[in-house]
Formats: sequence, C-alpha cells, structure tokens
Amino acid sequence: MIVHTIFFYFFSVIAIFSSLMVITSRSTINSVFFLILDFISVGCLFIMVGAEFLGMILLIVYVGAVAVLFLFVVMMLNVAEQKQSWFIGRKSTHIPTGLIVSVLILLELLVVVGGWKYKQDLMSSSTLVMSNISNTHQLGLVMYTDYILYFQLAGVVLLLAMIGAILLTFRERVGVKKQSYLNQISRNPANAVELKEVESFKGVKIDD
Amino acid sequence: MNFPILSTLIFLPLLSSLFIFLSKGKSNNYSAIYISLFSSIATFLLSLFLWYSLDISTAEFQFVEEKSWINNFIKFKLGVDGISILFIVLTTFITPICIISCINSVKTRVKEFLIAILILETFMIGVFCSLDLVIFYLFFEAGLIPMFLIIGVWGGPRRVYSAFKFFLFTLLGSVLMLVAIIVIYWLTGTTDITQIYEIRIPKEYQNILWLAFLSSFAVKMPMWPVHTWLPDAHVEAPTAGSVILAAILLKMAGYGFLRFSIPMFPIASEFFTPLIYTLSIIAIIYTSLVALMQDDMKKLIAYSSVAHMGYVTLGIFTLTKQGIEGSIYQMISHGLISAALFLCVGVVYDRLHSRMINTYGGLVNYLPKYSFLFLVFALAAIGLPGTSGFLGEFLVLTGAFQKSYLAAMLATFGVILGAAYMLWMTKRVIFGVTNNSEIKSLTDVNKSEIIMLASLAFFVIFFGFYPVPLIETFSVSVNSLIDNYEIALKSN
Amino acid sequence: MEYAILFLPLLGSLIGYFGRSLTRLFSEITTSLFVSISAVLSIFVFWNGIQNNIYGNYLIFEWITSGEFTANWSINIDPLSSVMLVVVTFVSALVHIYSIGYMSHDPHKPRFMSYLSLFTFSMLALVVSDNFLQLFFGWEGVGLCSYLLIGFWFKKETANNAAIKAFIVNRIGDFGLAIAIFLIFFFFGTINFEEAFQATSQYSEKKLVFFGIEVNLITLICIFLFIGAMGKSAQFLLHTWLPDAMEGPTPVSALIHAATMVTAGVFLVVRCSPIFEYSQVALNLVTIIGMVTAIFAASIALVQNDIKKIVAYSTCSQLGYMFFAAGIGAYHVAMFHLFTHAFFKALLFLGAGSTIHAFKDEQDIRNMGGVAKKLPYTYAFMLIGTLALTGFPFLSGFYSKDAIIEFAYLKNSSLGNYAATIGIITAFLTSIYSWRLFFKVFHGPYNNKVIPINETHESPIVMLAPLIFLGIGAVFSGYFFKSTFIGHHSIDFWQNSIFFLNEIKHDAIPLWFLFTTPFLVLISIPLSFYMYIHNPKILENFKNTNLPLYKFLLNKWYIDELYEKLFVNPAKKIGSFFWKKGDIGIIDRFGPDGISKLVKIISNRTGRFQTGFIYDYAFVMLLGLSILLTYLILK
Amino acid sequence: MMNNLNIMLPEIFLSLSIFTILMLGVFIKKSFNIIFNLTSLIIITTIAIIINNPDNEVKIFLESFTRDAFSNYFKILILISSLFVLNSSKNFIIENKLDKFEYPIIILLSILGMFFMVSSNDLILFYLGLELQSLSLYILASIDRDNLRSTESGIKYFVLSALSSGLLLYGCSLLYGFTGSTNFDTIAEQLNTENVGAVFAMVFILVGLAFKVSAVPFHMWTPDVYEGAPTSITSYFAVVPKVAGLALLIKFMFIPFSNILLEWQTIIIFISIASMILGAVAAMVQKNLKRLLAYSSIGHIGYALAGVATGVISGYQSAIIYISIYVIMNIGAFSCLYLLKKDGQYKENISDLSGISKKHPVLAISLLIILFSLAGVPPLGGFFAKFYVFVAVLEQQMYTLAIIGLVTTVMSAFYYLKIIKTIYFDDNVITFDPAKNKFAQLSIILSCGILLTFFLYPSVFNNVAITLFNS
Amino acid sequence: MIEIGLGHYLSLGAIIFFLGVIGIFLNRKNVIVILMSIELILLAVNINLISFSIFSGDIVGQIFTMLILTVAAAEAAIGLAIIVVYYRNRGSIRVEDIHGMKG
Repeated sequence: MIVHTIFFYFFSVIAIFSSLMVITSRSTINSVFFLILDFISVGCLFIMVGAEFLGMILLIVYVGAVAVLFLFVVMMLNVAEQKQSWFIGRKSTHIPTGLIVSVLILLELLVVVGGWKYKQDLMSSSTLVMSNISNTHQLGLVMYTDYILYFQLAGVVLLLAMIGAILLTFRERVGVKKQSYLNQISRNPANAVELKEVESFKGVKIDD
Repeated sequence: MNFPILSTLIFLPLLSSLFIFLSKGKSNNYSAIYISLFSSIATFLLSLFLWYSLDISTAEFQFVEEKSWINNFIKFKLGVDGISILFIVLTTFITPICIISCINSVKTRVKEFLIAILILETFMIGVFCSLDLVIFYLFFEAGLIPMFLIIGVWGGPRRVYSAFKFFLFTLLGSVLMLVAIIVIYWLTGTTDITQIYEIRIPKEYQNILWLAFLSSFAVKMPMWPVHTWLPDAHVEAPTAGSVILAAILLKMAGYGFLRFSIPMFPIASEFFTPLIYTLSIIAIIYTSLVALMQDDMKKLIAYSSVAHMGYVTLGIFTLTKQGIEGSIYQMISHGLISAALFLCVGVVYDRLHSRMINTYGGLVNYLPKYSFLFLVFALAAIGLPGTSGFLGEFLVLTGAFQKSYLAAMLATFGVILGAAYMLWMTKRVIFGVTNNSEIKSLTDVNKSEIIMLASLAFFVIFFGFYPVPLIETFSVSVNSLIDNYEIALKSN
Repeated sequence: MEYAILFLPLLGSLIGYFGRSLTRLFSEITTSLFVSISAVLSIFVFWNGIQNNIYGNYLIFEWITSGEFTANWSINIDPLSSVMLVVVTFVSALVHIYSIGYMSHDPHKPRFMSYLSLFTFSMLALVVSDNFLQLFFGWEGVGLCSYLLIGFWFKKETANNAAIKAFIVNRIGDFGLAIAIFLIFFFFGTINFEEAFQATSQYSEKKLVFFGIEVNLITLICIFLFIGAMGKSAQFLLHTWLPDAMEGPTPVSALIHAATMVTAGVFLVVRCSPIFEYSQVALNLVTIIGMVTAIFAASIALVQNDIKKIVAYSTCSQLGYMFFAAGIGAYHVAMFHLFTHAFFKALLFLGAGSTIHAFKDEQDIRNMGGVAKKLPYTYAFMLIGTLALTGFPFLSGFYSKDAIIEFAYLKNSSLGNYAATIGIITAFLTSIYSWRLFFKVFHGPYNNKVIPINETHESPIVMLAPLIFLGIGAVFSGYFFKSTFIGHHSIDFWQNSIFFLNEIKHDAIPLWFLFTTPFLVLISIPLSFYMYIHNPKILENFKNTNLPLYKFLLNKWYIDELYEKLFVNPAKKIGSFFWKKGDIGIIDRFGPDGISKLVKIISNRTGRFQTGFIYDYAFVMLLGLSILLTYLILK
Repeated sequence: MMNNLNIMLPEIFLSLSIFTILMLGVFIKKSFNIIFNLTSLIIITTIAIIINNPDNEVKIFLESFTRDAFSNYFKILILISSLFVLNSSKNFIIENKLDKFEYPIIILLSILGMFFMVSSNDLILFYLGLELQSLSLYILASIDRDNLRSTESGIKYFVLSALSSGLLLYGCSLLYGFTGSTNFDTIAEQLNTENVGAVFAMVFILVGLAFKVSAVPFHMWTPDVYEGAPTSITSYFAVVPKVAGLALLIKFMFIPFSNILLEWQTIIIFISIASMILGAVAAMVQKNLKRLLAYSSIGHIGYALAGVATGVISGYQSAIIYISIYVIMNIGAFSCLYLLKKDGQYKENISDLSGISKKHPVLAISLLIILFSLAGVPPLGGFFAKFYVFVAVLEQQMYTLAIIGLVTTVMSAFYYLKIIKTIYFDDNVITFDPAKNKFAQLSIILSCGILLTFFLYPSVFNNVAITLFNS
Repeated sequence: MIEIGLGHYLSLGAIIFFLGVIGIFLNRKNVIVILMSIELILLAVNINLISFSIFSGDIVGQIFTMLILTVAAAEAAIGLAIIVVYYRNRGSIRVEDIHGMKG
C-alpha cells in the first residue's frame, strides 16, 4: 500500500510540475516536452491504478502521435523560440485578477471534491479489486458490443478530423512538375519522336 | 347578422393596400390615389352603415365576431358598442381626408405613402373593434410601424430623431401593458374583456395592473410628463401623418382608459383618480404655457393637443356621466379640429415650406378662404360655443367640478390660456402685416384642399350646434359603464 | 316671428359673407335689411308684451343631453328679454345702416357687415336664452364677434392686440360664469333658468367648504356670476380691454362697446336676480365694484385725449352705475338705465364716428376744434347725446341716472348712502368730461395741422339718418318709458323676470336731494366751457402742479402696466421656462435623450469590452463560471 | 434488430450518404455542384424519413439513444433550416471560391453531430455528438483559409469552444462520478440538492451549453466569429447550432437536472437577463451587419432562455416556439445579406444599405418586415415568439425577468430601427447588382410571408410544441 | 495522507485542470500553448473519469476516457490545422497578434 502511496505522490508531483512547466516554460519546444512528460506520468498513474489499457493508450497515442504532431507544427511554424511574456506587454493588468479567479475556482473544486462523501460501494486504493479478467479484456468485451455506437461515432469524428485537416492545409501546388507513371509507361516511339525537316539557316522551333 | 362586417371593415384597407402594392407602374401615382381614395371612402360608408345599424339602446357589444385564435385560450374577438363606433367612424372619416391631402403634400413615393396610410387605418380600426386584450395590444402596437415610416420617410429635417423618439417612447410604454395583459390572463384565465368585466380582478393586483396600463396609455395620450415625443413627432411628420397622429392615434389611449382601465380596475381607478387629476391639470396648464411660447405652428398645435388630451383624461376619471361623455365628445371633436389645424398648416407648408409663425402674417389678404377656415378651426380649438370643441370641454369641466373644485377651476383657467396661444398664433399668421414678399404670390386653397377643410369645418360646426347624434350613440354605453363601475366599487 | 327675430341676423350674416362675391352692395343691403326687419319685429314683440302680455318660450331643438345636464336651443320671451331685444335689434339695425356710409371706403365691408349681423345674432341668442348654456353660447359668441370686429383692421398691430386682449379678458369673465354654471348644475341639478331659480330658495342657507373657506353657496354662485358680468361689462379690474377695443371701427364701438354687449353683464345680474337676492354679500360686492368703476372710469375720462376712449371710459362709468343700481336691489332701474344708455351712448359714438369721419380718421381731440359750423348735424346730435349722458333734465339720462341715485339713497343703508354720494360725484365728473369733449371738438380754435378746415365735411345721409333715430331715443326714451320701467306699477311690467325679495320702496325723497344732481350738472356746463375754452391756462397750471396725479389718470391708473407685469410677462416667462427648462431641459434631458445617451455610452463601453483578444474572452468565460460557482457555494 | 436500426434510420441514412458523397467528391473532379445538389437531396430525404418515423419514445443502445417527438421535431427543424441556409448561400459560396466539395459534407457531418446531440440520452453520446458538431464548425469557421478574418474567427472559435467543451467535459466527469452513471435517466434519479458535487457538475455543463447557444457571459466568441466567417457560414452558425444547443439545454433541464430546478433556475435567469441586456446594448454601436446580427442573436437567445428559466413544460414549449420563429427570421435576414452585392462584392456594413428602398423596394420591405419582427413588434411573427415566452414567464410570476425582457425589447428595437432608418430614411442611394440568387429570394419571401401571416394562425408552433412533451 | 483514495486522484485532476485553465488565458506566447493547455484540461478530465471508473468498478468511465482521447486527438489535429492556415495568412501565431476583429 505504501508503495501505491509513494508512487502516487511521485507521479502526481511530476504531473503537476510538468503541467506547470507546460504553461510557463519560455520555449514552446520545452512546453511540448513537458506535455509529454505529463502524459507519461499520468499514464503511469493510470497503469498503477489498474487502467492499464488506457495508460498504454495514453502513452502510445498521445506521446507517440499527438505530442509529436505538436512538435512538428512548432518546428514547422518556426515559433519555437517565441518568448513567453507574462506580466509584460499590453493589458497584463488583469492577470492578478485572473489568477485570483482561477484560484477561487480551484478552491471551490477542491472543497467539493474533498468534501465529497464516498459512497458505500466505492473502493479505496487498498481495497481495489483487480478483477480476474484484464482491463483490456474488459474494455474489449463492451467496446464493440454495447458501445459500438460510440465507437462508430468516434470513427466519424476521426474521419471528420481528417477531412478537415486536409481541407484546411492541403493545397495543390501549381508549377510543380509531377511524375506520371501512366504517361511514362505508355510512351512509344510513335508519339514520342517526331521528325522534322530542318531548313537551313532557319533553325527549328520546338514546342514545349 | 352573420356577415363579418367588422372584419371586412378592418381588412378592407389592408386589401386595397395590397392591391396598390401589386399594381404596376411608378409614374401612375394618380391611379394609386384613386384606388386608395375609393377604398377608404368605401370603408367610410361601411362604417356609416355600421353606425346606422347599431342598436344604441343597449350597451351590449354588437356585431360580435369570435374565432378561436391562439390555442383556443385567446380568441379573435371583435365587437362594437356605442363608444367604439364613433371612433371607428372618425377613423374612416379622417383617412380619406388624409389621402386627399397627399395629392398636394406628398411628392415622393406616393404609392408607399398610401400603402402606409391604409395599413395604419386597418390597425386603427382594429384597435377600436377588438374585444380581446391581446388583439387590442396587437393592433395598438402594430400602428407604430406605419407611423414610424410615415414620419421617417416623408418627414422633415429632424425626422429621424422624431421617429425614433415616437417609436421607442410608445413601445416602452406599451410593453408594460403587455405584462399586465398576460398577468390578467393568468389571474382570470381569459383575455376576453367581456368576461373580465364579469370576473373581478383581485383587489391587490388592481393598482399595479392599472399602473401598467397607464404607462401605455399615458405615453400614447400623451400625458405630462411623457408628452415630449408628441411635439417632435408632429413637427417632423408630413401633414397626413400629423393629422392621423393627432386625430386618431391619440384617441386610442382615451379609448383604452374607457374600455380597459375603468371597467377592469374600478378600485384602482378610484384610487388613482387624484394622480390623474394632477397630471391632467399639469398637462393643461403647463403645456398651454409652453404652447404660448412656440414659434413653430405645428409645435404649437401639438402642445395644444396635449392640453386638450388633459381635458380628456380629466373627464374620464371624473366618472360622472357628464365627464365621460364630455371626454368622448372632446376626443371626437379634437379629432376633427386638430386634424383640420394640421391640414391648415400643411396647406401653407406645401406652398412656402416653412412652419415658422414668423414666416407668415397677413395671409388673410391673399388667401381669404384659407384664412376663414383657419380662423374657424382656431376658434373651435379654443372651445368657442357653437363649435364641437366647446361642448366636450364644457361637459368635462361640469363633470370635473362635481369631483374636485380645484381641478375644475384650474382646468377652466386652462381654457383662458388656450384662447391666448391660439389667438396669438392666429394673429401672427393670418392677420397683421405681410412682411414676407413670397406670401403675395401664394395661391388660395385649391379644390381638394377646400373639400378637406370644408368637410371638417362643417362637422365641427354642425356638432357644435347639434351634438345629439353623437351623444345619443354613446349615452347608453356610458351609463352602463358608470353603473358597472359603481356596482364594482360598492361590492367591495 | 320670434324665430325670425333670432335667425334673420344669422341668415343675413351668412348670406352677407358668402354672397360678397356678387356685389358689394348685396351684402350691405341684405344684412341691414334683415336686421332691420328683425328690429321691427322685436318692437312688435315688445309691444305685444306691454299691451297684450304675450310672452312665451319657444323650443327650437334640443341641444345637449348628458344625464341631468340638458340644454335646449330655445327662444324665451319675457319682459326682460323683450326689452333687450328692442335695444339690441334697434341699435344694431341703425349701426348697420350707419356702417354702410362709414365703411364705404373699406374693401372688406361685406365681411364687416356680416360680422355685425353675426354679433346681433349672438347677442339675441344670449338674451332670449332660457338656460345658462345657451346664455354662455351667446356670451362667448358676442365675445368672438367683438374679437373679430375689434381686429377688423387686421393690418394694425394695435387692433390685433386689442382684439386678443378683449377676447382674453372676456374669457377671464367667462371663466367666472362657467364656474357659476358648474356650481349651479352641481347643486341645483339643472341649468335651466326657471328651475334653477326655483331651487335657489331651498339652498339659501347652504354652506360649503370651498378651498378651505366656508362660504354660502348662493354667495359663491353670485360672486362667480358677477365675475362673468364684470368681464363682459368691463368693470373695474377687468375693464382694461374696453378702451383698447376702440381700435375697432366706430360703429362697432357704438354697437358692441356701448349699447349692447357690454350691457350683457348687467343683463346677467338682472336675469339672475332671483339668485342675487338671496345673497346680500354678493349684492354688496356688486355695489362696491359698480361704484368703484363709476368713479374710476370717470376720473380717467377726464384726461384722455382720444375721442373714442373718452366715450369708452364714459361707458365704463355708466356701466358702473347700472351695477350699483343692481347691487342695491334696483334691478329695474338698472335695466332702465341700460335702455336709455343704449340710445345716448350709441348716439355719442356714432356722432364721434361722424366727427372722426369728418377729420379723416383723426381721433385725438387736441387736433380738433371749432368745427361746429362745418358739421351742424353732427354738432346737434352730439349735443343731444352729451346732454342726455350728463343727465340734463328731462332728457333720457336724467330719468334713469337720477333714479339710480335716488334708489341708492332710499336704500337707507350706509352702503346706499355711499353709493348715492359716489353717484352724485360721478355725475358731476361725467358732465365735466363730456363737456370737455364737446367743447374741445366743436368749439375753440381749429387745431388740426394736417387737414385744412375746408376739407372737413358733414357725413352722408346714410350716416346721419341713424343718428336721428338715436337722437329721438336719447331725448324721449326716458320720459316715455319711465313709468313702465320704474314707475309704481313697474312690477306689472316686469312680472317674474325680475325678482325682488324685499318690497321696492317708493318713498318720497327730500327735495334738496332731488335737485343736487341736476344742479351740479347744470353748473358744470359753464364751468367746463370756462376751463376748456375760455381759459385753459388754469387747467394747464393745475396739471403742471399735480403732474403725478395727471400722469396717474392719463395712464389709466397704471392698471395695464400692472397686469403686464403681473400676468402677461410672467406667463410668457413661465411658458418659456417650462418649454426650455421643463420639456427640453429636464424631461427630455433626463428622459428619452438622457437614457439614449446613457445607453449609447454603455454600449460603447460594452463594445470596448469586446477587446478581440482570446485570453480576454476566456477570462470572461471563467469569470462567469466562477461567479456561478461561488453563487452556488454561498447559497 | 431491424427494428432497432429502423429507429435510428435517419442517422444511419445520413452517415451512409455522407460516406457515399465523400467518395463521389474525391473521385469526381469539380464535383461541388453535384455534391451540393446531392446534399440537398439527402437533407430532403432525411426529412422524409423522420416524418415517416413514428413519434413514440424509444430508447436503444443501453438507453443512450432516444427517438421521440422532441428529438424528431428538432431534427426536422435543423434539417429544414440547413436546407434553406445552404441553398440560399450557394451563389455566395461559388462566388467567393469556397466551392470545395467538402463544404456540404462537413455541414452534413455537423448535422449528424446535432442529430446525436438531440437524440442523446447519455453523456457519452451527447459528448460525441457535440464534438462532431463542434469540430465541423471549427473547420467551417476557417474554411476561407486564405482570408485572415476567416482563419482568425476559426482560431477564436476553436480555442474558446475547446475551452468550453473542456469545462463541459469536466462537468460530465464529475456528474458521472457523483451519480455513478452516464445515463440521463439514472442521473436524474441520483441527482438531488444534497449531492453538491453533482450540482457543481451541473454548472460546468451549463457553461458548456451556454457557450454553444452563445449566452452571456459565454458569448464572447460570437461577434468575432460571425463577423469573420464567410456569410454563408455565419448564417449557418446563427441558425442551426443554436437550435441544437437550445434543444440540448432544454433536454438537460428537463431530464437530468429536473430535480435541482432551484439551483439551475437562478443561473439560467441570470444568464438570460445578461444576454437580453447585452444583446440590446452592445448592438447599438455596431456598424457591421453580421456583427449586429451576432449581438441580436445573443439577445434572442436570452429570450429563449427566459422561457427555459421557468422550469416548467410550458416554458420549454415557449422556448421551442421562440427558437423556431427565430430560425425563420434569421434565415430571412441572412438571405437578405446574399443580395447585397455591389460590383461583385458582398456588402456587410449597415451604411451599405443606405437608401436602398428607392431602388430595391421589395428587398427593403422584406428587410423591414424581418427587422420589425426581430424587434418583436406586432403583428409580426417575432412578437408572438416573445408573447409566448412572456406568457410562460409570467405564469411562474417571474415579473422581474419579464419586465427586464420587455425593456430590453425596447432597447433592441433601437438598433433594428437604425437599420430601417438607413434603408428608408437616408437620402444617399445605393444600387446593388441585380439579384440572381433565386433561392435566397425564395427564402426571403417565405420568411416574410410566414412572419406577416403568422398572426392568422399563431398557434401553429404551439400545437406542435405541446405534443413534444407528452411522453 | 497515506491511504490514497479517490479524493487524491480527483484533487490531482482538479489541479491539472486548474493549470490548464490558467494556461489558456494567462498565456501570451502562442496559440499552440493554448492547445496544449486544452490537452491538459482533457487530461484532467481523464484522470477524473478513470479514477471514478476504477474506484466504483464501473467500466463506462474508461470507455468514456477512450473516446475522449480519440476526440482530443481529432481536436488537436484540426486545431493545429487552423493554426497553420492562420500562420500562413498572418505570419504569426502570437496570441497578442490575434485581434483583427473587436468591438
């Protein structure tokens, strides 16, 4: 149990610290890395608490795909070195107010969450029962049966994301010569070669 | 009678406006004028027929039409009694006159103007016919749209300001009435006023509901201190607009008091009588004094309208037979007189494009017919006996005297001021020396103007000497109004 | 016949007005003819009344019924109204005829004639009324015609102003009359004369609280009635319009401002004698106002220079006589004076008009003089008029005026004695200013510098003919009608139309008293001749030594100025104030304009609130969230 | 099984058609026109399917998907409004070179998302539907990708919407935790005032929903996005997602949160009043028509929320009537924007309307009708919308709300009048290109016709609305 | 403190959520950081859901989490795409530079 406690605090602190760094670090690149760290630590927490499939997904999908996408865009847009400018620049006056407001929200949340009476049938960390079938198995049992609708819909969302990303960013470049295999293969001497009579002192005008 | 005569009356102008709208050809303004004139006269005749066939020996609503409208709980209910018929006839009478006045005064977008006037007529008739609060509100408010356009499109230089002031002021006043109407619906379960008359509205609600209705009527009336839109609106509106505004729109509020405030909230009416008295007296004295200092003819007449409406409110809330009958009479006669005065201003405005008093002077030399008619109306406006203006005022004051000496005396004093500003204006416009050389080249009233003004003058004088047709029409209804009011008070 | 009397003038007026396009003569003839017929008919009616006692009430049609409040258009012929009918139609007819000549140069003569006829109609409607509302109609109707006629020369600024002033001051009187009608209706439940008068006795003790003061109902009614009468009859405080009204053409002054309209007030008081009789307070008030007016107007007339104004003030003064006669309860004497006064005052005015005509519209008596020879007829008629006015023995004024003084004396109360004294003094003053006028115009040197004396000319016959009739009236009416009107059996004549609560005394009067007035009148003739013609220096010196008094009188006791300061200017100022400060400054500024401005400011602020920065937007959202959360926590 | 599929036949049909036309679009060159027409066809077919679908309440997929009269009504409303918005904007799309075949497809996807939203009976399905819709809208907002304003509006909408759905999701997670279920019915059973956490969750969810319907203070994106996005998109934004958002709001209040009425009522009242006031006040200084319409829509949502705030069925009905009439008015208003073309450029400033009544009387009078209706002046349709709401509000004796609502009506009348003033009173005459957009004209005429004749049979929506809550 | 219960996990979620929220509106750097803040918020939600799910033994929370992950990925993709097109137009994605429309 104590191990659970120690690991919880360890990963939580990392998660909180890295979250803080995500929003405060001077370099965007650093932010992305801290985001990855954040995901990793939370993923570990997931695994620790027994949701190992989601923990792994978090690592694979987020760290492997989303965070990398972020990194990619940051590099592409060349904004990596843009400096954070808290408390300077125009209209930074409301930052203290903003902080107060958000701290207020946090406190209220903590009051609610902390003051929450556990239901009787809820388990504590010490009594967490690992069921005899694995977490992944469990998910798999319901994902494609009971929750097939959600699954399909998630698919549609991804499809939409795809269409959207392509629609927004893809542009057909003009003036770029493309290789056309079909044309290459279907060439033959008859239509590729042309003989011309060359009159002297006149030269040849070649199309293209 | 199964024939829906009231609906016909209401929608006839609307139909003809649609007809005009669909008719082709911009240059063909005259055809539009003829169509609208024809239809409005037809409406007038129909309303006369209605008046003729109305049984004035009973206070019941007649020609009642009833259709389920909103979810069967609000009915589209129309009907007339002795009080409303006169306002309907007044409306249908004034409208053709306005249309005639367009011939001279409206030069641009005549077709649209006529459409606006006819639509407005529909709404005005609707107001006076409706026997359901929601229907009433609907027509009451709807009239704002055409009037707003009439002021704004065909108005004078400050038309935008005036139109906005008019619209927003009135709208603000009447939204509170809407709240009150809905509250009444929840209190009584109906908005049919004949039923509401029977179901007594609980005492504790009456005052607040009454005030909500007042807010609407006071603005429309207009009562002091919410009268300031009126001078602006009148000044900027085109002649026909001013005429309709003064002759009919203002009467809606007085009609509203009679039809709604008093029968529905007798206790509150009793309770607030001093308030009404105070406001009416202030209106009479205050606006008369203000009118004295005006140098714009229309503004002066507008302020005088406020003062005259002060008599109306005073009379209505005396709740005596003389007071109420006087008020109704005053409303009708003011409808004729103020309409005529605005037409008179319009006549010279069309010629010289100035409403300023000091532009004129000595008109009697060059426009004798005009001056004669102007004088007649000015005298009627100051309530000279023998004109319709006198009887209304006198009856109101007689009624008021039975309730409050002070109010009646102050109001009577207002009559003196009324004479002062009207005559002073007459002197400066009609008489005196001609300083403005343009006046010498003016032509006297033409045929169409003569028709308008003379017909008004005829009725002003006729009803001054022989008011019986009017008074007989509403006498029974007024009696029952007062009786019901007193029964309601006693039963409390 | 009665209908004809009433409606012929109206008809004449309408035909005259709308028929003016035919020929100018047409309307003159129609109007004059119709009014003349009407006059003949009314004399007939009057005669019928005296001889055959034919009176009656003729309903024309119902005018208005509103609950209890009913009034009819009707013609009520009784002794009182028959007398008035004669006066009105007779003088009116003469004035019509006179006007044909007097107004011959005026392009708007048809209009003028029409107005005159309209006036006649209104005045007739007034006198034949059997209820207060019709009376009020006539009351305001004559006011209107007076307004129209005073302002007839509309190009004159002063005429216009005078017209408006006349109308408005009259309206103040009407205000009183209206209030009285309201009171009568409220308490008696009717506005019919007969019914109201019958109800009066029941209410004689009724008190009511009026603005915190407990007063007798009848007194209150009477006071308001009298305010009405004051306005119309130009009594003290409400007299200011009458002198100004002289801006109108002279026939108008003769008709309206001497013979008929101004006497309507007296008529009203007499008509309402059944009410007045029950209120001694009101009667005393009438007496006092009458007295004050009599002497006040006479004092002013002493120094005026405008010929018409002198006569106007004289009218004012004579009306004062009538009122105090009514006040002391001698209604029939008041009526008698009214009757005789109509003749001689109309005569004086028309004579004055003739003079003015001769001097080509010159009205200042300082610019006249010495034309007795040139204008023999005018001179003669003016002489008759003056004599009658001053109460020269055996002319009409003598009978009526002295009767008033006598009755005052007979009253045998202190007020009666005061009234008698004032009456005598006024009579003396009257004759002084009358003779002053007479002498200054017709005797002494010719003072006009603009028009040579040769160019003055006598008036045409059409103007002189009416003077003849009036002259006859002025001379003989007193003598002929004395016994009918005020004799011992006068009650048989007046019947119910005049009500006396107490028996009229016909006691013997001490001889010395009887002779005082005629004596004073007689000696005033040489006195004034001496002062004004023979030796004007005395007066000049007197004037110079008492300059303030002279100015005071010349400026009519400064009452016009006082009113200007007290009422007119403040009204204008308040009007301006209400408009600029009240409507524009307060109501609009804090009402619609203020609110719209405020909303606009707020609107701009809100616009700025929308900064365009994402973080601000997010911040607002969070702020909203935190407010909602905090609200729930606190709840 | 066939039965079950029958129940969500509209959704299935819609998604399958989306895939089909996506394929078509990819493989056919210059396919915009075909895809566009097919889209209209699909929408019409879907409407037909829904109408043929029975209205009785059925729940499938572990009671996560409901089909009932309520959802059917809103689906039809969404479809019809999309149909009009799309078709009247077609010319605009083509002329502004937005004619990519993905455009209608994304619209269809967002409609699909909304379908699931209004049909959801489960937090997860609700969330997925919402995200499907939101993601489509992000793309649509920035669809004019070479236009700075369009992309800026995309960024703003994206960031704020993501924030709001983050909040909403957080609320969902709390709600799930505190009630132990994601199913609406179970949540409704578990939820009570003692359950503080769940009440908290309600606030978060409410914020998310308020954002979707752009109610104050979660409205901040609205003006910028309306202004920046291409008009065709703005009109879509102004109409369709609002309907879905309001439907969802009503659903949440009606089912899961029905037990904590007092808690959310105050919040909704607050939001409603704030929206009405801001909508009235802020619009006055606007010069851009689209921006003005944004504020106007904020105000209108305030009125609709006032109906919701009553917490009774008649109030919800009034809100539904309100939003239905709102849809009609806005379709008309935006269709007018498509006709304001001068020299090939679409105008969107108020000053561009100056004096058009002289040259374009029909357009002017249509605008007049629509604007007065928006202002709620009788006898036009907009008045009845407000009337129903206030009847419901006053039934609950919420006088303050009613009076504030009516006063803001007057204030908002001011800026509608200002436009009318520009159209009718100004002397400076502007002439537009001759209108070729037949469908926009048709929608204007339809919209005006309905608004004008609404008073003849004002209970038309009411009769429908009454049936929605029968189950 | 020693016994790690649901409350601990929820508090962790709350704190991360809070940091995410702060990140959105205190950020002046660039929009990508805002995107990351949104990811943080979603992460916090996931923490909540997972812990609820595990502690109550109900699998739905995990399903929900999985779907959220999917959607978050999609959202990130579209968000980045929008940022890219904006960058192409404006040449900058500094938060302070994005205020072309206001008022």
